[in-house]
Order: sequence, then structure tokens, then C-alpha cells
Amino acid sequence: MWKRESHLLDKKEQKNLRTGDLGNSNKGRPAIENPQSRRLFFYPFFLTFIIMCGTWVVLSGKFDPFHLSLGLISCGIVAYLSCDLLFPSPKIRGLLGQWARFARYIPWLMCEIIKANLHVTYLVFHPRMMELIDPKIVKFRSKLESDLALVTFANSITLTPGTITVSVSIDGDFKVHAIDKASGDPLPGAMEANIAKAFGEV
Amino acid sequence: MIWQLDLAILTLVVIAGIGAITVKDLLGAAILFGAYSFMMCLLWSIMGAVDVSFTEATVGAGASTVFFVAAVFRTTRRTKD
Amino acid sequence: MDNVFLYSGLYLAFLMLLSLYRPLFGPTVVDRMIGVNAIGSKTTVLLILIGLIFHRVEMFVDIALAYAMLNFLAVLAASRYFQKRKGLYDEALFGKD
Amino acid sequence: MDIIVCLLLFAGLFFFTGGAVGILRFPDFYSRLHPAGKLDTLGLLLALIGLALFNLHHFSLGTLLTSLKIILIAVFVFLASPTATHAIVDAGVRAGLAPWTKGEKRR
Amino acid sequence: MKIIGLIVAVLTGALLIYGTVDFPGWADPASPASTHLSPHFIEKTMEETSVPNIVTAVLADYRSYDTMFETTVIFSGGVACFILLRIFRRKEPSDRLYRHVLTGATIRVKEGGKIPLDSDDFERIDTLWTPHDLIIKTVCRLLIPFIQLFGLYVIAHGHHSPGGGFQGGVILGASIMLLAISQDLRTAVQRMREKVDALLSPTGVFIYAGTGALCLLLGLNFMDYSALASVLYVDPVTARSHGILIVEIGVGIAVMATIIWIYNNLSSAGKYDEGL
Repeated sequence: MWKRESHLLDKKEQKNLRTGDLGNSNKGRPAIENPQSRRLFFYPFFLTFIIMCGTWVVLSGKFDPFHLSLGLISCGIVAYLSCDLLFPSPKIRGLLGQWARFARYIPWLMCEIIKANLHVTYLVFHPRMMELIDPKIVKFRSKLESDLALVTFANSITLTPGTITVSVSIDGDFKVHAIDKASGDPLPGAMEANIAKAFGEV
Repeated sequence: MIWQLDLAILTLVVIAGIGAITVKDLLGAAILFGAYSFMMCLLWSIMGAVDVSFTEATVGAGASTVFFVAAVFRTTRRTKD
Repeated sequence: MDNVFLYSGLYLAFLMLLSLYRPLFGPTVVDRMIGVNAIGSKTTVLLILIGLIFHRVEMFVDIALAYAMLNFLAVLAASRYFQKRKGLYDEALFGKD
Repeated sequence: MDIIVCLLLFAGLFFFTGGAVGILRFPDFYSRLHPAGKLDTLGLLLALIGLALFNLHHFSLGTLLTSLKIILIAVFVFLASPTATHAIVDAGVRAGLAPWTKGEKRR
Repeated sequence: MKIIGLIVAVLTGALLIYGTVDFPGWADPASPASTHLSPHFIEKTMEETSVPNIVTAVLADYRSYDTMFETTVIFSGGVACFILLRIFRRKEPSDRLYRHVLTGATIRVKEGGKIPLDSDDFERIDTLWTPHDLIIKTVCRLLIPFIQLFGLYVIAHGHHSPGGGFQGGVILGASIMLLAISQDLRTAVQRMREKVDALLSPTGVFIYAGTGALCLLLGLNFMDYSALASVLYVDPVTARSHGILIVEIGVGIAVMATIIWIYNNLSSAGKYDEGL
């Protein structure tokens, strides 16, 4: 019933697709009839189901059997409908370690965000603001590989020092709008290194 | 019912509503209508009508704005008058 | 504490009035979108403040959550209009991006 | 406890003020997005954390879950807000708006 | 013309405001609404239906005829949109664009040209094509499951918190709309085909009306859910509560399918081909 889309796969698999190295991904569309791909379908389903159950407990706050069974049914429906959205590739090995490393990245990001916001607030309330700002567009190329790492990097750029991501290409070409010289220069810098560490792409 | 907030939000509703019908650009009008529905949602919740407020939040902010944008996408963008 | 929340709410309403300048008079449509997006994030906080004033937060949290989700959808749809309509699609066809 | 809540709430309101003033003051579309995208997100985060802390006054499982829900809103906005900002920038670029450079008049 | 419109609007507004003078005062305990109906609902709802949220009980139980026909109105809105907008003639656009999946090359097929039908190597892309937007696609992909779960939560907890079938249905529909906006219309239509929409939308209305008719068959009034007690093996009060839940699920299904249906017709101008 659910046909999988090739553009939902991550970039490495798309590259494999292009170079003809099909491997397990079976042309990007694992047919459900294939027993092996059914097993591959199972892990994302199960993982999505568990995540959804956690979310349901936070949302619901009712622990009588009636509501819990409703929750299990709902989680099953969502996992059936959308597990290929949450985990587009069936490979889930090393995912937990990745999440743990990602959790260590967040405090650093928060620190950066607060610094950046103080900077922008200073600019906003400065009476001669028009002379301080000097908007320009910076282009650079990132070394990050996977889709998620690129998106995290782009969103972190948007949240931190006076910079907004204008566009990202699938190969990692960034265009960034920086509001003044001081904020645009240090890119990609330490943030890219930190994200690379968080996603295990050192 | 908190009358101070009620008055403040009511003013905003009126401003957003007048803005939504005076703007010539239809896409701009659709976006302003979104802002108007935010204010309506706040107004309902201040009056204590939680269910109505929820309906306004889901339909007004989500569905109807998207429908308007989709309709503008398939027609012309400027009004004739 | 209720008074603090009440005056914070009034102040937020005042800030929404300031942000409403862009949707009303913004020179381009994209400016209007910025203003509405800013109003949306203030509305989320104001909803929870109202919930705390009424001492029924668990009800208003649901509204705020639905609100945060759907506001995002509206902004995406409005920006999608530009990507499609005034898009540089002819150049994209020939690979100039 | 109340003092911490008030501090967080006022910090959030301060950043919100920065956002609103910035939207009014900055010269062009791209630079207006900077306060709108960043200051509002941080203001919302701080204010929501403050309110979630206040909600924990009468500690029970119910209030804990409500606070978690408030935090969930903050997490959601943290994912969604940069994306919305990016989408608006993209719309501006495709609509053909030229960025403001130093020395021009404000528009 | 504008001045006439202004005069009409101002006059109507003045009449309406004049009409409000006759209203009972705000929260007046002697007004007709709060002397007969409201006290009954406020006092008896919990013991009659065991639903804490009075609004839900009033909407789906005491005044369920009203809500049933509201659902029907929404369904007929979807049908009207379908009949007005849908184009059945096979009218191809003059140019169609295809991308070769393996190489990423784009080809353009002129009108009357040979189209690589049903080939797995080619995928169709929009004529107003926008380049691959990585950020929006990835973030929406991560958020959609949570939005769907939230929609189901709102439907299931209509008894205890604000919300219910209508709101939950809109949220569920919005999640599919988000998929259509972040990727393209064809991806969303592949997940939720037109036939599925068109079937689910009357199914929801049918669940609602069928629950009512089942009560009639079991020997009580139409929409008196306490008749379901013998089917569900619970006492009549709990049966009313469960009946409300079943009805809400019906409303949710109908609203979700209708919202998606209207959006698909509206954004693709009835062609189901390329959308917003």
C-alpha cells in the first residue's frame, strides 16, 4: 500500500543508487513482498512505535487501561502510516550512540544561541544601528555528509550569530546571509566540527 | 474573563480585520486573515470558550489559511478594484 | 503572581500591536509573512499565560501545542507560493539553479 | 522560586521586545528576519521554561506532565522556527528581492 | 458603489448592535438559557454520561442530531468542491518534466511526445519545479508523525480536555497537507489516494449515523447511546461515554478525509497533477 519514495532516502543511498551500487536498498524501493525487506520494515516500525508511545504518555497523562489501550492503537496507526518518514533508511545500527552524542551538542548550542541573541539585541537597540550593520551573503562548502547533519547545521546557523541560511544544496553548498562582518567571517568554524563530532563524521 | 486583556485583544482583532479587507494584494489579505484568526482564537480563550478556541486555532491557523493560499495560487493575485 | 502574568500578557498584546505594523503596511508580501510569524510565536506564550491566570493550564497547553504546529504549516504554505509562482523555474530547467 | 520564574519570564519578554522593535527598525527584508527568527525563538524558550517551572509549584504527576508538554512546545518551536525562517528567506530570494547593502536608503 | 456598500454595512452593524440591547446581561442568572437548560447540563452530565467535559457531552450526546448534520455539511462541502473543480477529461499539460532517477538528468516531453510510462527509472516532477529543498523536506519528515499522534490524542481525549473529533480530524488532515506542501502533491496523493479520500469521508458520516441507527435497532431512541450497553457489555452510563467516543471517531475520519480532499482539488485545480 505504501510505496517508498527514493527521495526520502538519505544521500549516501542516493549516491549508491546513482553509481549503481544497489546493495540492500533494492533500487531505493524495498518491495514489501521481499522477506528480507519485510524484516527491514520491521525495525523502523518498532522504533517508531516506541518513540510514539513515549510521546503519548507525555501527552495523555491518563494511566487507566482504557486510555492506554487507545494509546497503543494510535501509536500502531501512526507507526504504520509514517515509520518510513521518521526512519527513511532501514539501517538503525548506531542510532542510540548518535542520539547520545547529539544530546551533548545541545548545551553548547544553547550557549551560542544566547550569545548570538545578545549580539542581535545590542544591534536592535543601538541608536546608530544603520551604520553598524553591513549585510552580505557568504558562500562556503561544508564537509558534512548525511542529510540530518546538514539540516542540523543549517538550522543551527539560522539560530546563531547574525546569520540565516539562504540555501543548502544536497552536496553541502551553503549560502548564508550575515548581518555584519563579525558574524559572517568565522563560518563554518567550530560549529561544523561540533556537528561532525555529534554525527560521527569526524 | 479578564477584561483588560479582553479589551486589548479586541482592539487587535478590529485592526487585523480592517487590515485584511483593505489590503489589495490577495495573498497579503490571506496572510492577514491568518493573523486575524490568531486574535480570534485568543479572544475565545480569554472568554473561557476553550473548545471554540481550539477549533479556531486548528481551522483558522492551519486549514483555512492554506486553502486561501491554494486558491490564490490558482487565480490572479490582484483584486480588480 | 497573577498580577505579574496579567501585566505580562498586556505587554505581550502591546508587542503584538507593534508587530502588526508589518502585516498592515509592509512594503512586500514577504514582510507581512515575517510579521505574522512573529505574532504567532507571541500568541503561543500568551495562550499559556491565559491558562495560568485561569488556573487551568492543562487545557490551554493543548491549544498552544496545536497552534505551534499549525502556524508552521501556514507559513510554509505561504512561502511555497513564491517558490512556485515567481520561481526562477526556467533557469532551473537548464541547470543554472 | 517565584523570583526565578519572574526572571525567566522577563528575560523572555525582553527578547520579545527586541524582536518587535527589530522588525520595525531594520532596513530591509533580509535583516528584518534576523530579529524575527532568532529573538522570538529564544524569548519563547525562556518564557516557556519560566512558565513550566511555575506550573511545578504544586508538584504532582499531573503538573509534571503538563510542564513536560510545555517543554514539548518549546522543542517543537525550536525545530520549526528556523525552518519557517529559512522558508521565508527562500521565498524572498525567489521573489527577486535584492539584499540591502550599506549606504542605501531603508525600504 | 463602494459608498452604497459602506452605508449598507454600517446600517446592518447598527441594527445588530441595537439588537444586542435586548439581550440578557452578561452571565445573568435569570436569563432563559441559564434557568432551564444550563443547570440541567451542568448538574446531570457527569452522572448521566460520565463525561467530564460538558461541551463534548452536549455536542455529541444531547444535541447529536445537530452535530450529525454538521458532519454531513462538511461532507457535502467536500463533494461540492469535487464536483465543481475536478477535471476528468484527460487533458495533459503541454510540457511535462521527468527526471531520470539514476543520473538526475531532467528531460522535457513536448505535447504529443512519447512519455516514459510507468518506468521506474523516471520520476515525474512539477512544471513549476522548485529545486530540492533539503531543510524543509527533512524537518517536515521528522515532524509529521508527531503531528499525527497529536491529532489522534485530541480525538481520543475529547472527554477530558478540549478538542474532539472535529479538531483532531483537522490536525490529521493538516499533517497530510504538510506532506503535500513540503514534498509535492503526488507524494501525498500516493499515500492518501483519491479513492481512499472519497471513501473515508462518507464512511465517517456513516459511522455517526450508523451508531444512531444501531440504537434505534436495539429498541431505544435514535442516538440514545445507552442502548449500546448490551453490545459493549458495560452499564448504560459507560455506554453513553463510549458511544460519544465512537461518534467522535466518525467525525474525525470524515473531517480528515474531507479536508485532504478539498485541499487536493483546490491546489491542483482539479487535475491531481501538480499542486502548491
